[in-house]
Amino acid sequence: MYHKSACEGFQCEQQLLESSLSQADAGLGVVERLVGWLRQRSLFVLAYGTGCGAIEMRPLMTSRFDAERFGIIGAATPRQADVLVISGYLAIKTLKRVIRSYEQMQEPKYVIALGSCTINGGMYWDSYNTIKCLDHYIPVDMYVNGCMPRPESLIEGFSALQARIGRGEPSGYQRYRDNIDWYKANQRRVLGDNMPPAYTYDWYSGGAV
Amino acid sequence: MEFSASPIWFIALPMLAAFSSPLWVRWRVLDQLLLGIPLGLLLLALGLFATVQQAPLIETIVIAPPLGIHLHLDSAALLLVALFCFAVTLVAAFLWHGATETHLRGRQPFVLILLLLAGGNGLVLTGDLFNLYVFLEIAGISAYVLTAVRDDRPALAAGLKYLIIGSVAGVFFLLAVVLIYLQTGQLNMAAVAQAFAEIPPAMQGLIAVLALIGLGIKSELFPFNFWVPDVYRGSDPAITALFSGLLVKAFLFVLVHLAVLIWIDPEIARIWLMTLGALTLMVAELAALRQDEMRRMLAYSSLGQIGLILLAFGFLHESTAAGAFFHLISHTLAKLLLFLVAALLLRRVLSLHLDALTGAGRVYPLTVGLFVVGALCILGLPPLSGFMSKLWILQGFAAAQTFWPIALILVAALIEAGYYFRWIRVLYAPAAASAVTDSKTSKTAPESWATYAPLLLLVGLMLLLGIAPFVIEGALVDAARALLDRDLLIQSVLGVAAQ
Amino acid sequence: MLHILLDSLAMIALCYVMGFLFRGFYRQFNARLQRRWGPSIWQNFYDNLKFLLKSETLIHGPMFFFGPIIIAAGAITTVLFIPFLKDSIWLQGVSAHGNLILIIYLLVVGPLGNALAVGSSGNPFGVMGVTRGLTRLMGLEVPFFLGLALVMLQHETASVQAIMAAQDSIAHWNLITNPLAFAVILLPFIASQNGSPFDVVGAPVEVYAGPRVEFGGRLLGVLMTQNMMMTVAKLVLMVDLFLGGASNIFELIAKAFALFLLTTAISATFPRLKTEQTVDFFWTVPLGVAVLGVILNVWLI
Amino acid sequence: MTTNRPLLLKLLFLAVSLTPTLTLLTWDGAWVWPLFGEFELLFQLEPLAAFFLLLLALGAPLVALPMARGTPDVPTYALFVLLLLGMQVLLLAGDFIGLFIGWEIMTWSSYLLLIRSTRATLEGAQTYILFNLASAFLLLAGLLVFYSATGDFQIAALTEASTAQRWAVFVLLGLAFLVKVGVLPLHRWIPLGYDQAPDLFSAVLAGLISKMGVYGLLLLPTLFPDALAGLAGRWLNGPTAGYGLAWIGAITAIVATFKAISQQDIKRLLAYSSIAQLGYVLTALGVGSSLAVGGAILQTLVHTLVKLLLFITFAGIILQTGQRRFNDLGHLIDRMPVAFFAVLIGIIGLAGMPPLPGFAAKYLVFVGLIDARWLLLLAAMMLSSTAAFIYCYRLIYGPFLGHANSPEARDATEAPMSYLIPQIVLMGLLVLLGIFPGWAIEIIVDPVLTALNLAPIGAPSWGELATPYGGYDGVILMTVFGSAFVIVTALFWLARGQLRRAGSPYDLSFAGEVPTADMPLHYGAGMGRELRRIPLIGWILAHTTTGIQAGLTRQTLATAGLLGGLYRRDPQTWILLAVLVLASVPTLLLLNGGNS
Repeated sequence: MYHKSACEGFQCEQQLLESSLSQADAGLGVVERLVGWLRQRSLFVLAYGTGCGAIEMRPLMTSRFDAERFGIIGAATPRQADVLVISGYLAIKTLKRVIRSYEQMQEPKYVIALGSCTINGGMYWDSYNTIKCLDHYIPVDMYVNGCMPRPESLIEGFSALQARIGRGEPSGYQRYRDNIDWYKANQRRVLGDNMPPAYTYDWYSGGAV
Repeated sequence: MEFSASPIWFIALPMLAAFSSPLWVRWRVLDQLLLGIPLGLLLLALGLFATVQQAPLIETIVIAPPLGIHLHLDSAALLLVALFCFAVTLVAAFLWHGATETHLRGRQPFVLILLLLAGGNGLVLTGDLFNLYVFLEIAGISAYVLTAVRDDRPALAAGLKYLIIGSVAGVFFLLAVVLIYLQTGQLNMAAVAQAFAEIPPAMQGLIAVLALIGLGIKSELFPFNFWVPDVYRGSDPAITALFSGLLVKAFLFVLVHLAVLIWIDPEIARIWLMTLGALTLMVAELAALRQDEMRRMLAYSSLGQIGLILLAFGFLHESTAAGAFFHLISHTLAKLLLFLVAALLLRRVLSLHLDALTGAGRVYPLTVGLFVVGALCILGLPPLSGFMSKLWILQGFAAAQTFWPIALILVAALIEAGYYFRWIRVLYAPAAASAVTDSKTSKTAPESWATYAPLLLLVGLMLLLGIAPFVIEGALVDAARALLDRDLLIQSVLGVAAQ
Repeated sequence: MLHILLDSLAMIALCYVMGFLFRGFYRQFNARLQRRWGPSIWQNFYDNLKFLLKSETLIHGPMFFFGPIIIAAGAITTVLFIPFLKDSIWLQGVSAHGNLILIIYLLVVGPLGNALAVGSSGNPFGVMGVTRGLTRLMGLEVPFFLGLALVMLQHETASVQAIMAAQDSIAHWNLITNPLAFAVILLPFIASQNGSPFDVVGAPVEVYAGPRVEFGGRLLGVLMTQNMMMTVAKLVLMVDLFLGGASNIFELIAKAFALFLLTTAISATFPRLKTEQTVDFFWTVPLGVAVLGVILNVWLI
Repeated sequence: MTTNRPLLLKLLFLAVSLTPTLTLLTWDGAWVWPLFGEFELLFQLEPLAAFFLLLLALGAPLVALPMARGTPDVPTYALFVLLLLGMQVLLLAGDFIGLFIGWEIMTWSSYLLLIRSTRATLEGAQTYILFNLASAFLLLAGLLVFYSATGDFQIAALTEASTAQRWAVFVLLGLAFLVKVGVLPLHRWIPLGYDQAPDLFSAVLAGLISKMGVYGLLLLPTLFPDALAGLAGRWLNGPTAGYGLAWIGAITAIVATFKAISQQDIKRLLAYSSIAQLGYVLTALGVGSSLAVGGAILQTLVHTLVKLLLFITFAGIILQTGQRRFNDLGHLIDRMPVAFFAVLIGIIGLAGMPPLPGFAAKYLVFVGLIDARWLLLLAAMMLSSTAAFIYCYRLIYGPFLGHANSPEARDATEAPMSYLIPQIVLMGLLVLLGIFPGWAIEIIVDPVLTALNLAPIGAPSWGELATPYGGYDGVILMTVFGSAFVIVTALFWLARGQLRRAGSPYDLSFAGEVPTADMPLHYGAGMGRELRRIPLIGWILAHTTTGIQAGLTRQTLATAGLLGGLYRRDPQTWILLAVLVLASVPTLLLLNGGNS
């Protein structure tokens, strides 16, 4: 089932991280730089209010923090969104919807995970029905830690992400595409029979139109 | 030629054949005769058209009018006589060459049908009031017995009812004749017509009312036609076809003829006749809306058409009268067709009730198709003759700038369409009723073409008259003139007497 | 031929540039009203290009793909049938072969092509949005068309160029000579721009982005492009009809901007109406004014 | 021999369906058939009738082709032939009797064709025939009044009649034709009839038979020259009598459009849309100017083509799926692409969108209304024609887009070839007329206008539609749109990035959820429900004429029952009545006599 048999568990993640970092210096042409610059100027955010972090996301659009000045604006549907923001802890029930939303976004797409819960489970480290490490299920591009992070740190996270996009660094969606079997196996482990139907992801392995 | 041209044959020949029929033993011969006699008379009538157009034929019996009895064959009478002969020929062909029920194929119906023909012809031809009464009774009695000829409970009840009401009508008419005779001392119509003006007005009114009630019952006019649905329902449809196609027409003609001839003031006659016609038309058409039995429905429809014909005759206008004659013909054609179709259906399906006939059109396409054609003709839809006759009547009214009868006729036609098309829709309903699917046909042999030949002939005639009405235009106009020209008639009858 | 090609390209380019600048201005304006800094004036350009440069686009069948293309083609056609300048051979497109009624109907091609594509996706929220859109269209077209008819009646022609030519001085602007028609048209015009009190069609959250719910990637980019072009095309049409047209490109931009400022101010002031409120509003207030205008124009004058 | 019989029958049927074409091409001169008295039928081909004969010549073979499919249904063939005969008689007739004969043959043969459908209910069939016969009898009454005024049945101007006679003729004939066209309170037979008729025959009903009403209405200007203005003077720039007609048409169009939006059945929706479309025609005829009448004629042509196309296409869909409600179809676009394009072209024509000729027709009508300064009518027409977008959208969304909602819709296949050929021909005609509106004006519309003593519209070139108010060029419009379409598509394909088709129709943005087949996703099928919240539309949709009709039927039947009650079954009552009459009449007479 595993895409790569040379590793197991945490080793795999380590390898993945290293391999993606190793590509970071890949030479970029002018066009790619321009495209990256344009992309980082405009981020449509699909804010997934899974946990208490949702309350910190509202002020982002208000006059005080005004994320719009960075080109960050909310999107209503995943089809139009570039960034998926997971705000806080993620129950297993919610995970299915998050995966669905993530897969519906059009590439290039990015994930920002808010708060400690998405990193290691946070205060829910021993809960039976929350996931502990989001990156096992969908590829996270940027963690913003804290419990909860303030809007300022959120904006900081966005800026960092923008910088990465502008530099044309490879991002999570490529990882997801390359390692779809691994991600699916992880997802299946927690979701069990509750997995979304095959048609929602089998195209990752097949060709495009 | 002189011998064959006599109008007496129209009465004498059927009567002779009827009364001498017991002399034959084998009814196979009757079969041929029943068809042959009316057919012969029809040919004779057709041959006479040219002669009569010149001058009416008058056949005096024993003594010349005004003292004696005479037969008066003018264009109007000839048209009706030809129609009657045709109707009887057709019904006879239907009865005796199709697979008819046995009770309609013996000596008894043979005698009665021929007597009916004789009576009808006599009513139209006679020029004498008492003679008229005699023919009225001949036609009446043969009709009563024909109604009951099936000899089961409903037929006998209908026959009895017909007998009672028919006799009452006879009494009324006889009273009128007696009063006329007492007042004028005359029985010859032409002579009475001359003398009628001298009777006191009150007595004139009384006589008129008596005659109107008598003939009104017989010719099925509104306040006197309550017996019709029962009788039509009780008797055999093939026989009813004759009543509706022959008998009523004869009485109606007599009524109009007497009204024109005897009543001096055409205005009053017009009011009475048109009111009666309009009432009959509207009441019958409305009442027909809720009929769920085919023969009753056809009976009401027949009443409505009679009302329409009377309305047109009653206008006492040459154009409408010609149209009325035309409508009389096309109504006879259509009603013959419809009643014969009903007879055909009755042979196969146990009941002619609306529910029992649901979906019959999908089982018997030809028979029900013929019903549709008949209905279209009655409704006055082109290209059938009913349309031309109605158009003729309507244009007559329009030319005279009288619009209320037009409105009435059109509204009545709409109501009529309401029930005829309801029947057509039910006959063609997608799901056939069980009464239709497990009908008697499965046991009996399929109908031969001989059964349908008379019906198809009727359809052909309707089409012919609907597309080319000019073929009988001359006869119709002559008939209308002959009917309405009172002076000419009196002069021709009494002129003969003077010689 | 070359002239027409160049001319057409110039018109399309002008429309596009004006479109994203105006839209950017709109966002700036709104932000300032809300005491924010707001995005840069180029933001719409970035957004549009970002979508056009998306590396993945999901479609739901051929009609879903062709729908936005039809809309874009319709928008380009509309732009080319509107004369931008008067007394000039430039920026005319093929407007000599069209007229006002044709333009009004071409403006509708967009919503209808959109409706086809959205229907093809099978997303119920999208179709809900389309229904709202068509309902709003039904509401706004009546006073809108009646107002335009008043103008056509006034000049006895349906040709935009002729109407423009007739307004030779500021005193002859239809805004001055026929203010009622302008008053009738203004609010339906905002609605046709999907402006604020009447923007229930694509209301995010409420109907999940409405008609655009399934569009993403480059198709959304195409839709945004045509939207910006249509915004400008409609503004130019209004300038032609009511503000006397423009003799040069700067005058055109100035007048269009003035008009845009007016509609923006109105949009920024009023909260959103429900669909049926929108229709009912159009059939009472602007239509009432329009009937008044008809009575004044046809019977009294 | 026996094996060939069905084929021979079908070939014969198809050959007969070409008779209108033959008549159109070969009929010249006048043919007289005597009736009675001085009346005779005169058959000649006037330009106005030739236009309608052209519609017939187009429509008859196109409907006959799919009709001839399957086992031969001889009664249907015969009735269809009769129908064609009736319509040709109607059109060729130079006098009112011939017109009426054709009218009636058309009426009853179409009724008999209608009840061959298994779906025809008693109510539907009765409504159809009674409304149509009422129309026919009104026509008869009108032509009798005409006869009483002129002494002749020839169709000619009614010049020497009194005002009362003129109004009587106008009202009676007008009502007769309006019933056929189906204006508002008299429309009920249309939704019932079109819905219940055999599917292909609905195309004839909507495309051809209803046009005979339009033909009748176009005869009115012949009877009342100067575009009805002689009847009651002028109002603004048009005839007053026409103003009334135009409002009837406009209100019909509005109400019928809203009714159409709220229908759940495809054929009923198309029926209401027919009413609405012919409402436009009526409005245009009311204006009576050259532009408006030209628009009306073009609209008639377009409506015929569109309704033939739509009804034949939907007949094919019903044939393949057995479903006819919006809720039961869906997502046929992949399985029936030709039908999809047919309906797409059809609704573009129906909605009057450029570049199809429906727009040219609407354009002429609009300009005619502006020219007549009847702006409120213009607003009313605009309302109905934009509301029409909604039902047009339902027509394409319900069956073709969205989700398949029944097993039949899930695995339907394209209709047989005999359905596809007419669809393709009609699509081609519509597109052709759309690109060359000037050609349509010159070849089709102008001869009719000339025959009606109106100024021809004319066209500078085939592609161009020109009016005093300006015009447009169909060729350029199509070129620009086509090039734009091609260029945008090309640019799209040239740009980088991949295009991916969703793996399933259920791959939707659905708030993170994964919708399943049993969810009610086919939202647009019930489109129009929320329109009820708009006061005007809610009021219109809440009211019907069904109640009036049912009430009238009930009252008539009650009267019938009452009168039927007179026909008692006991002879003594009959005799009693006779005696009573006998007793009363002389008494009355004596009383009268005593007084005088």
